[in-house]
Amino acid sequence: MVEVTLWGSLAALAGGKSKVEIEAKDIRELFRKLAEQYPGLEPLIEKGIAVAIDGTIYRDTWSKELPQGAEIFLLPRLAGG
Amino acid sequence: MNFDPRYSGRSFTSVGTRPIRPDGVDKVTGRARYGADFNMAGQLVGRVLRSPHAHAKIRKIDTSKAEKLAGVKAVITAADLPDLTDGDAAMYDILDNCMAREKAFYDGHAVAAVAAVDARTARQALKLIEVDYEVLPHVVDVDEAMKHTAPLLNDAIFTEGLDEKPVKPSNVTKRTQFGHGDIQEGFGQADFVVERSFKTEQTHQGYIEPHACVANVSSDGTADLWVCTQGHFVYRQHCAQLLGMEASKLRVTSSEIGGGFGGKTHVWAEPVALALSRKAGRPVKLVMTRDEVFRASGPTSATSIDVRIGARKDGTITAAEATLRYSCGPYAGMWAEIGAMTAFACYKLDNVKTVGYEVLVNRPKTAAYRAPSAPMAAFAVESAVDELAKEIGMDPVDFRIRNAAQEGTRSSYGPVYGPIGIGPTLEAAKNHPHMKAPLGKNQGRGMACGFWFNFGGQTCTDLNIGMDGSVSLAVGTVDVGGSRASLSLVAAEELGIDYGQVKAVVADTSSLGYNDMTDGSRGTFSSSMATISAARNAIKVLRERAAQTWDIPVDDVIWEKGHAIAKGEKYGNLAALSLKEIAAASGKTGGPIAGHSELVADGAGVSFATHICDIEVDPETGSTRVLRYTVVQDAGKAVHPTYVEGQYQGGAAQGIGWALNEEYIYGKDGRLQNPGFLDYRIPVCSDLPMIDTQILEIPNPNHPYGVRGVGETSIVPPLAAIANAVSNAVGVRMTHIPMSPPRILAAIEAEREG
Amino acid sequence: MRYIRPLSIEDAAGLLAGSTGTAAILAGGSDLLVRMKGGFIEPDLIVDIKAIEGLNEIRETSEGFGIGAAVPCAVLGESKALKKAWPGVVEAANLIGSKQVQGRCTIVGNLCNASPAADSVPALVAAGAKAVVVGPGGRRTIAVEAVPTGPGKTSLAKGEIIEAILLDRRPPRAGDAYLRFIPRTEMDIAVVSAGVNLTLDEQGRVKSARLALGAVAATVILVEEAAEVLVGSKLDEATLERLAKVCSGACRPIDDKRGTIEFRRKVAGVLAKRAAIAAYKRAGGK
Amino acid sequence: MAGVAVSTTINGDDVEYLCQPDETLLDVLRDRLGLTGAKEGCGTGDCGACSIILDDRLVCSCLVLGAEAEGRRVETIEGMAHGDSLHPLQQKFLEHAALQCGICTPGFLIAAKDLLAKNPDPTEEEIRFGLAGNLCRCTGYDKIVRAVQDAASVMKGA
Repeated sequence: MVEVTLWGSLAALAGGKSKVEIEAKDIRELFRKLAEQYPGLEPLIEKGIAVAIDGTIYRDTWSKELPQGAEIFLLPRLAGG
Repeated sequence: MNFDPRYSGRSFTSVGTRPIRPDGVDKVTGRARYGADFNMAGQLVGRVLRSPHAHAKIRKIDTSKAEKLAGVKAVITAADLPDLTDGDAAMYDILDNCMAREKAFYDGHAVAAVAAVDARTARQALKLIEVDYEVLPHVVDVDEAMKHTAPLLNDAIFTEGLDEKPVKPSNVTKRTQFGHGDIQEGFGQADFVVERSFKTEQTHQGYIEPHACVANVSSDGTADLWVCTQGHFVYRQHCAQLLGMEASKLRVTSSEIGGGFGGKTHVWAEPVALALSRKAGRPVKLVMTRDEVFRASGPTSATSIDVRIGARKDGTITAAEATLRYSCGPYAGMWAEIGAMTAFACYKLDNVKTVGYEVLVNRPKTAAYRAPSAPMAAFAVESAVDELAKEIGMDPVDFRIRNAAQEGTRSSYGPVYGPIGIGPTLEAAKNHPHMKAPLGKNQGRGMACGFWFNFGGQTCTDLNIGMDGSVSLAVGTVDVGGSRASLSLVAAEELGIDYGQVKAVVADTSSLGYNDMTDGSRGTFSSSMATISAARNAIKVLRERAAQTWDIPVDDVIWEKGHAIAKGEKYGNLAALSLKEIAAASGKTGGPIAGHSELVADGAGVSFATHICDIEVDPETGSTRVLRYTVVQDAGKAVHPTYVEGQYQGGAAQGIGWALNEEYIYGKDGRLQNPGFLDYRIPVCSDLPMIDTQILEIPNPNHPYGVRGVGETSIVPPLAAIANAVSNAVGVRMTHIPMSPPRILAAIEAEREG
Repeated sequence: MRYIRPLSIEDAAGLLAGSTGTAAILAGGSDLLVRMKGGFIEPDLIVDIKAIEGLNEIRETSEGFGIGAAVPCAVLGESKALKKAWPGVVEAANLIGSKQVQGRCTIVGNLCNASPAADSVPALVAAGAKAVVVGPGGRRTIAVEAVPTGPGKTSLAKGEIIEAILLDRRPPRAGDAYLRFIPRTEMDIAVVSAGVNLTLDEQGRVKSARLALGAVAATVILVEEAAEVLVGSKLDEATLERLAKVCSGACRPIDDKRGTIEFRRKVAGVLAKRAAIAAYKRAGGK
Repeated sequence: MAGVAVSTTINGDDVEYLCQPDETLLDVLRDRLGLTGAKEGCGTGDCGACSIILDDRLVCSCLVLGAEAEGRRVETIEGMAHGDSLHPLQQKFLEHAALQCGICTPGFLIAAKDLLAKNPDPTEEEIRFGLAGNLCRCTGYDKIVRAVQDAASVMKGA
């Protein structure tokens, strides 16, 4: 079980919750279960969401494991120059 | 793949030196080929017809007269492109921007295009295309566009992210929010509160090379595209998707690129060129004019920002809040969102809240511009921070040091920071001789901090060792400012050979796996990671070949300083084999030697900078002069320090132009008044002093060498640093960027008259 | 479209007079080619006047200077005699565009382009310069301020060409100066500009004065009231304040992408003062 | 529209071409003669990327008609190095990393060459004003100015 923090706008789509508990071992499972439990999040997950694990941001790495007790933070995927 | 990207703290031989770049000689002799320097036999000239209206319904387009003109080989409108109406909304928007389908949304929006035998015929053909417009009311100002009474750009858009689903359509596409803590409580603890509103005008990346491409579509469905781009793989995907082609049948070659700064991360005319070529059955060259670049590529947002910050008497910030409204052009974007994330990223805050609004206006589609959205937010926040320091009576540097984020701080956008450089850049600025230099009459000093995330992303690199022992490195991230030199250094470092033995090239989309764009300061960070990985894979092969030559187990072979060495006393009489020797025998030991790498470069370390500047203001005219400028920034590890300095200086110069003179000026008719370098005033050589740099190296723990991206952060602090300097020089807080002479003079006069 | 390079001014005038479509004179081309590039003009005939004898010369005579219509502004800056006599005119001409543009642009072109913001024109008007006009009706000499009649419009008739600009010989104790305001340090069009030409008496009082302002009305304006303020003074503080007021008052500017009405009014006064001081010093005033 | 026949000298070579009366020298160089070292950044004389030297005068080739080159001497970036030996300015631009994207570089080199020909020992301010007609968006000009200063000192010593 990991605790996932959602940024402001995501929280609105997850029924106003800014923190959710998910049973997931890696990023792929996290996305799948988030989409199941909070269908409002699905389109955003499809478009791409970044996951910060203990402060390090991962963009495309489904296989990245979510260590127990790690701080998991969901962020929008950004554009850069 | 068992590649370990963690920082190892090693010492370096090649990395950190300053050799001449591999593409240098071609660039100083005029031989380097940019977007417009490529031609094909039988090529046609493509040109685009653009809307003169800021907002108009396209009732009908009659191209028949143009088609009949001798020498015209193809004319296209949106009707010739796939109808993505019910498909992916983002792709629909990209294509609609390339060629307007139902409405022209801004002055310069493409409505038709021709391919003809020469430029003169193409120009004439454009004049023969008849477009029946129904001109609609328009809005270009971000605050005006948010009003309920504003003309609507798109009546299918309802603001996302509101607590209650809106019942009426709006120009605001989305509301986003970031932060933590309780700001009401935080402001309750404050002894001082500063609240201010700011505006910034729209600016353009101002790359000197206009967009240019040559498209060649064959009747068998294969195609080639030569183009100046920051990301040829992304261009391939987009063009293929927009035109219904197979990606692998479209080969995109990235030319040398004459500047991008984010502006060449989006497709503009490339799908049009491909469509023209497909219709004409001949190659088509399409080069934008400077006027078209300003009117119809992707400038940055115009913004309107409110900031409120509270602090205790001891200088501790107790609460910070910002509302940010960013223009997106006619299509949904995430520009205010990025502004909202970056606004307070430099500070350690218990209570912080930022809200962003994405606003549609009748201006060209907003594109990324170097640390997109961050400079405007930093301008507002860092101006307010200066004001607050003044109210408390603290030195602005000390005030920032007291509140600076550090390792373990929860960032204002969410995650907790690892090792970061904001504190060290501030300490370095505090101790810099610039801070102590005397100032004269009408002169002011300002400083400010800036933050950018930095990206990683998908990266693929090939390293091939020739039989003569020379190494060719094929990378897929476009070189915008010297990365071929940096990546050659990395390959040389890893292999233990001379820099001169390595030749780096940017490979086309058919020669290498997918790469994300060179954006988000990721080029050197990501491709160096992939290069290290590829080199390590090559070393594994080199060791195997040496083991085979010696007929000993590969585990007994180590790689050191460019040589395979048999480890252990029992091999005492075996002379080390050089890379060159192993390469020479490769044909007999198993064939070519290469190392490949495909990875997602995660863990880009965030970047911070602190800038200091001195400005003199002529109080009678509002004219400004930049007297001195200093950049302090964390690079993690500077691979090629000269090019790192170049990034610092270039970003600062762009920021100076933005702060003082650059802006999109629209007339009442919604037309852009200054689509040229004459009146869109980027800094010229005589406008600037030398720009001093100080590189700090706080290693990124997620890169083997500690590298962080360095390209973008340098444009974040200048708006604020200069605004603080001008405000200090004239004694009036400047709240509107650019601080052009008329604005400064008006502010001085208003203050004088009370 | 035709491109013709006549060898005499009469031939050039004849070609222009006889043209049926749009005809354009090409000297430096720094305005013409920009307008062609932007599609604002598509000439049927381009008459390149650079091969015409004498048009590439600066002539110094007992009466003063004659600057040929094809002399690039860079050459003005290289003429020591002209620079000594009319430093304000030369500095104005040398402010047009970049070094690259300097190698091509001409003061006659600058005058005939008829922009109210033309850099060399206020200095020429202040200098009392004259234009030699050649046309089907022969040769006539007119004051430079009579040439532009509005933005992009001149008083020249079809077939008329300006052959040269004439500047008087300088009396003792004379000086001129030109200043413009631009947002950057180079490469901009003047937002406001001022040219001042003064002669002093033996006591250092202003004996005669001409002051012209640019970019503050439809054409460059000669501010006659400014001359009245200056004459008889030694440019004391009160005179300069009056001068600034008079000049600000003489402006009839517009708001545009380069500046506001208020800004132009205010800065016109500031530049008039500063240019007057510079001209006064050059004339030997203390 | 009748073409104009032009005989001229480019980088010391006699060259003949036919061009349209409204065609710029820049277009002739790039599209007819394959000399793509001069770049079009604006086409209006504001950026200097198309700088060439025409009879010892620095000009923007976008503001010159191809027809005007008749009987004149044109120098472009392609003629700046002698064989494989670079001009000191080219060498110093490389050493100082005075280019990032490099699109403005040919124009800067030509303008700097003209500047040093007229003023072999320029001050920093003279360099900055002398090169104000050339826009660079990457470097902030710092390393360009230093490269020109360094080249000037090398060329004086030579």
